[in-house]
Amino acid sequence: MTFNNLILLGSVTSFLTYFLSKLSYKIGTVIKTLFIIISMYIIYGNFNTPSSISINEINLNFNVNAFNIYFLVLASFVFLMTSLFSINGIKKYKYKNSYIFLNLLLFTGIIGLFGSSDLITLFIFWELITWVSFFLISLKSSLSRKAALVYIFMSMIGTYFLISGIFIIQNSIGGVSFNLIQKNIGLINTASANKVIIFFVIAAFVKGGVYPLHTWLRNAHGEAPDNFSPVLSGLLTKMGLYLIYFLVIFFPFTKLISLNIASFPFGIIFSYIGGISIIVGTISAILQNDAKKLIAFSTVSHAGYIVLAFSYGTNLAFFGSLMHILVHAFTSLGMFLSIAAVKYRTNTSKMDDLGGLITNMPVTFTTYLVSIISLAGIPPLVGFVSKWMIYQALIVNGSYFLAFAAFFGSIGSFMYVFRPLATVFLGQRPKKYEKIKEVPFLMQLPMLIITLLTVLLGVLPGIIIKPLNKLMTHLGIDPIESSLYKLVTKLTTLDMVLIFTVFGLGFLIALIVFLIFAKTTKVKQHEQYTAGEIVPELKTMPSMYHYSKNYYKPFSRIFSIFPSLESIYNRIAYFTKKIFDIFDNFFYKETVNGYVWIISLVFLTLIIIRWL
Amino acid sequence: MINNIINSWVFVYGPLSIFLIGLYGILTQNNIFKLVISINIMNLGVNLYIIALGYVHNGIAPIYTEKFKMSGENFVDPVPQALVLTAIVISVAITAFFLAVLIKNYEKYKTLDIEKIKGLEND
Amino acid sequence: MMNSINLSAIFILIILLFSILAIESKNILKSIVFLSAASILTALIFVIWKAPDVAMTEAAIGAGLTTFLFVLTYFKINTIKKEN
Amino acid sequence: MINQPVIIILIPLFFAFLIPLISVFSKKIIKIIPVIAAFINLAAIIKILSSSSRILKYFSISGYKIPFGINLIFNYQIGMFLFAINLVALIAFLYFYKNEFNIGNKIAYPIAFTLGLTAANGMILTGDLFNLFVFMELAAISGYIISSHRKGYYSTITYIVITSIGSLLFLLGTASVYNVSGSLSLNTISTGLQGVSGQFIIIISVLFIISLSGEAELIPLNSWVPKVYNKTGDTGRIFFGSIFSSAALFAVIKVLILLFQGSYSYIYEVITVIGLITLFIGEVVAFRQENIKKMIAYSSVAQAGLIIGAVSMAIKNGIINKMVFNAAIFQLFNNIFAKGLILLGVGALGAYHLNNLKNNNKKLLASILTGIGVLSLIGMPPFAGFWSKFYLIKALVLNKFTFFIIIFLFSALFEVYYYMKFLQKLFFSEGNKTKTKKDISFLTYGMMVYLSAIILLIGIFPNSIYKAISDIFMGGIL
Amino acid sequence: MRKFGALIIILALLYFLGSGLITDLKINRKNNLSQKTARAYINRNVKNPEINNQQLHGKTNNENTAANSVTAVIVDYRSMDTLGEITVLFLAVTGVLALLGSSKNNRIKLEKPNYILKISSKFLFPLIFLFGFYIFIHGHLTPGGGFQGGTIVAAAVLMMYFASNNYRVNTTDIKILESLSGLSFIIIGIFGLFILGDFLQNFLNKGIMGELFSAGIVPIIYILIGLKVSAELSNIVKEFMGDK
Repeated sequence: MTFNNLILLGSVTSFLTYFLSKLSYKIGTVIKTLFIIISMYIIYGNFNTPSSISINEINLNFNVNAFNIYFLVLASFVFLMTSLFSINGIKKYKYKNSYIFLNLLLFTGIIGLFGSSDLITLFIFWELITWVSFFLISLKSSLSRKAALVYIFMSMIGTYFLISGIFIIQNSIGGVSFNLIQKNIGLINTASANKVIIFFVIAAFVKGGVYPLHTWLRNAHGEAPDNFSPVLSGLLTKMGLYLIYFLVIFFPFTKLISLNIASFPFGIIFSYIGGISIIVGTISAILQNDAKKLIAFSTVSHAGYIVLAFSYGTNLAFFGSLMHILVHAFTSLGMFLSIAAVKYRTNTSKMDDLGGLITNMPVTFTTYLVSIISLAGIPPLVGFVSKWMIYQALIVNGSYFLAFAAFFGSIGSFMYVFRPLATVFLGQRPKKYEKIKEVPFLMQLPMLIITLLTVLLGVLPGIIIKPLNKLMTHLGIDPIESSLYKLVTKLTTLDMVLIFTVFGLGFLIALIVFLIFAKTTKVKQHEQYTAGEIVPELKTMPSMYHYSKNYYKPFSRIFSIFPSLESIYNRIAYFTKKIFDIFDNFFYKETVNGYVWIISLVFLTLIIIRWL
Repeated sequence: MINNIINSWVFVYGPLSIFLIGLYGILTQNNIFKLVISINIMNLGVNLYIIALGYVHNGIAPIYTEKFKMSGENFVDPVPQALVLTAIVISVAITAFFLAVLIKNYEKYKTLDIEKIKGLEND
Repeated sequence: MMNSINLSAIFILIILLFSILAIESKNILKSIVFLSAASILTALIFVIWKAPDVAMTEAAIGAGLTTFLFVLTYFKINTIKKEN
Repeated sequence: MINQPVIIILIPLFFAFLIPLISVFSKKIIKIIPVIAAFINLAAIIKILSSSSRILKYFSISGYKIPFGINLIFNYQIGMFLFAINLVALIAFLYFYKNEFNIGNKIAYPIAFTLGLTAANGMILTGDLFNLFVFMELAAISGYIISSHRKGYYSTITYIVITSIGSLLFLLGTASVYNVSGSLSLNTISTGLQGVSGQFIIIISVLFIISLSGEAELIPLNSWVPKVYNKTGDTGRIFFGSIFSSAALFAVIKVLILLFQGSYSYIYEVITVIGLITLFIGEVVAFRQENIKKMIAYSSVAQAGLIIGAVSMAIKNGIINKMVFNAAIFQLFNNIFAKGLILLGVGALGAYHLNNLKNNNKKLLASILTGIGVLSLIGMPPFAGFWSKFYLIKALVLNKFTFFIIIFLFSALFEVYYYMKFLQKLFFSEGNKTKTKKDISFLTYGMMVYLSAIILLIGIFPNSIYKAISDIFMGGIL
Repeated sequence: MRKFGALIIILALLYFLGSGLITDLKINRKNNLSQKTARAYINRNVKNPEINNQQLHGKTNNENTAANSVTAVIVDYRSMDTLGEITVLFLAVTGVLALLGSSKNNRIKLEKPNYILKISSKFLFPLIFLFGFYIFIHGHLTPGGGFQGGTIVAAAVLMMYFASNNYRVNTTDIKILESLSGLSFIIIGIFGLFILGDFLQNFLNKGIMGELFSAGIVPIIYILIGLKVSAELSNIVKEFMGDK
């Protein structure tokens, strides 16, 4: 079965599942999962075999090559995980069959987008994805609907820039298929090249949630259906960044970054934007009080990492950015899924109300723990590998602000990802959550898979490095030297197995020490909290002293003086609305004479303009 | 000279000024009755203008009779007259309908003043 | 030199006057009367300008029927006013 | 011989004249008459289409050749437009027959609707300036009657005053043009107009621009649009939004191309500016509306502005830029169906105000079908509107009409926003569910499905439709 | 203030319109019909332009033998406009019916009708009626025609209304009349379409200009128009007088 038929099949199946899941939503979800597995197989089978859907003179061309198969596999993996999770996960949803239908349609759209081999096809699927994901986000609640509106408004901005850029390319090259553009890239002059790059990058930044266009992320991620948030954060943002990746196809990488083609320091600007968005994302994540919104802002900061590394220019950094896409997909999957699992049982993701679920949900806890360690870039997990590459690149070329940003991001990520851990899983458990059980197995399975993969790829990064090297060569960038578990760079060589063993030993020793010498005395949390002093209110209202209340109070005090971008945007929107109302009142709220006044004035002016 | 002025007054400026007086009425009056009247006045102006454009110096009415039987007589232009005939009938049609609407409107709002109606009207 | 052109010039002036009166007069009935007078004069001018068909139409429809319609509407409005 | 396109005008006229006669015998039959008229008209159009060329042809009436007699302009593409409009009209009539016949006078409104169809066909077909005026008056008066369908008399008064000013200006322009060029048929006036002073052209063009902007819902004469849309009935709304405005836009384009022949750049600059202002203000004001009827009214205003702006942008000193022009025409063509579907759905759902919309699953299908219309209008794949917007942006970018693109896309943003808000309110119920005011008849569902099928078909086979209606004035100045 | 502004505007408009138009308009002395279609209409040589300066009145020609050129233009050369025109009138009447006919529409009663009028109307009515008919039957020979005659008939009806408080016109007759006249207008046109290939083409024998039975379908159509207009206008009168 070829790729184009896969797309057609997907769109047909999505409609079928809508009606099938009217019988029982399980049928729909199972069909969805099976379809995703099948499509993974088909994608592998179609490597380097171009295919196209052509309905009267409109050709949708697809081709799977070393570049986009990475994204395709990533997409199908993320979707597989979420749909496994959502077999039980969407039990409480209101619009189950719409969710399944839209989700499968979205999957079809995304593989269509990643598999497309010309810009028009890409744009069609881009639009499709936009409105489908709009409806997916708004499925949940009235809040999510508002979020979805902001989302679509901002992504339409991106869309219009994208289409303009596409047509500029077509105008100057005379075709939109990737190969053609690669061949005749010389035809495009500098001004158009600048335009194209800026337009594509704006589109990419909007979808990818990079500062300063990230403002839709918080609510969209926070309010979206829990099983959809991982896709939104792990995949749709990457879909945006995919755009800047294949700028590299057209404009030779070294040229694009070292800026011979476009006489404009894009590389530096983008890398600094990346740095800023790391810092902003981290800080705002620290200030959040809702676990999902927190992770949403971590998405911003990690998009920042990717952009920074991409546009930094050395092949190691580029490799790091590619790798980081994978890492962030994993980590956001892990975190969102585990939060979704918690929410599935407790119906809330507010950290103040939760606590001490470690004993009830060990698997969820483990998943979350592993993902945040990987996110923070602590060895020996996969997150470390990518970040290590990025640090290497930054330090070698001695650009200190960016290095600072990167490190700040890592440290900050400790600060924020630790909070859900401490407040949701550890700490004092409220009475009402005493007898909460672990989620059913089908929901544990994806979390386990993600955990294992995170560890495995951390230990043996070569598994993923080999195909990525192929990708680099495909893009015409010289690959990095590596073996199955070794990474060689100018400074040092990194031996993950060694690190793993060291850490493992350390952990083992600590365990032994703990088992032998530790005398554990159960301490009431309150005593520990009040250092032994008796605080009478603790009896009456313990939640007031829940230690996740105002967790980073001083921190937020520091940053409260900076105006947040969102509030600025809101103020702008408010003023625009006021101006629009003025239009309304001026043109359409008059009496008949008023209209005639307008008419005759227009009449007069039209004549006078020309007369003089 | 004086003839020129009179000509331009009779054939262009006069009719146009009548038309524009109607426009002035629409601009200034709030009473719907006055609006209808103003529209009729505008119609008068336009009709005059069109017929004036059809006028031929020392022309005669475009009807063949025993007296004027040859083709190529100095007839005035019949086409503007046809246009004006149509325009008059259309204007009376619109006026009749407008007056009917006016009556119903008065039944509804109990006033003819647009400003008041605008206040009463609910969106 | 009282040729047709000058005659019609004067008539047009009178029409202009009537139409201003029709618009500015406070009493609706008065303005209706002024309007019909204006259209009668228009019909006269049409006669002067060798357009008998149009003149007849204007006299019959413009001056006659329209005026009657206005008057009838005025009556109707008054009756409605009386009712409440 | 039967290929005379005048038949398309005559059939509804005939049935309209028939109605009073029938009303003497029985009032029951009347409600089916408009449906029959539109149906026969569709059949006639198909018959004529089967044997018509793509070159612009002039059909004389009462046996006098151009420029002496009145003539009709017809070719295959115009036939396609007539087909679309009559199709939507048929659907509107069916809706009227099913739901709204019993509102108001039983004789008058069927006549008004039928003659409205006549007027629309006439405006599209006629090739004579004064004849166009007559048909515009016909359309206007049927518009007055339709707008008073639900007792919205004040809106009717506004409409009458504004459009009669427009028609009087049109009459002034027509008379002056006749006096100078000595002819009234569109394609010979331009030859007669050669060698006149610039000021005359300015006055004439401004007169025509202002007067034609009335029915075509362009600034400055479009102030009646929201009031009328708000007050008239559902069928009337379909008529205004999908039939009258399209026909009038078509007439404007015809005058722009055949009368002025693209010669006088001032006209086209002015109209481009007017179109852009209309587009921007329309979208922006619609963005602020809570009342869905007004929202759609403003958005249709904006669409008119977009189309006219693009068309006049396409015409530069005597040459038509085919890409832009055809794209604009395609956009107009898709709007007929999309807006018809949306207005039908809004009427059927009784969804008149954003804040008291109640979704309930019985009406989910209707909501989805309406949603198809909306998605097509805001240009989302795989629906028809996507392609017309796509071609339009493509043409504009390729011809470097940068300013136009900026305004167009900027206002398109708001359009997407408010239509998406509308869809959300339509699909997702906010808590309390109340039972529907009226439940939707099977016939209405059928019509909505039919329209959305058309939209989907155009979305899947855009190129053949695009080719079918492209170069619409071939043999004019193309 | 408002009036002042309006005055300024209309004065400016007057200046621009007038000075813009007057330079090119062919008024009074300049106005010769040579290049206009009107010349061909008047000479009745649209179909064969080479024929000129022949005697028309009292003779026949193969194009149009209506002595009144205006009638020739209205009913023959630009007959489509006329069809549209009566349709507009018909539609407007329908609209008036829709608005006034629906609700309670009390008859306007004069407190005491004029006695003389009451008596004289008895025999004035048929006279005026006949006059109207005369006018639209001779529409192709003398000034006047369908519209004028129809209006006069309507005026007769109006007079009857004023004469007596309990006079009503028969609605059914009016409906049948206007319907049939309109339909037959279209049907005659379609005859033309089928016989000679053009809608409203004059397919009857032209006859001698100046006689009553001449100009083919022109008088027939004008009579139809007259009937229709009289029916419609008297309908308007009826609606405005009220009938309850």
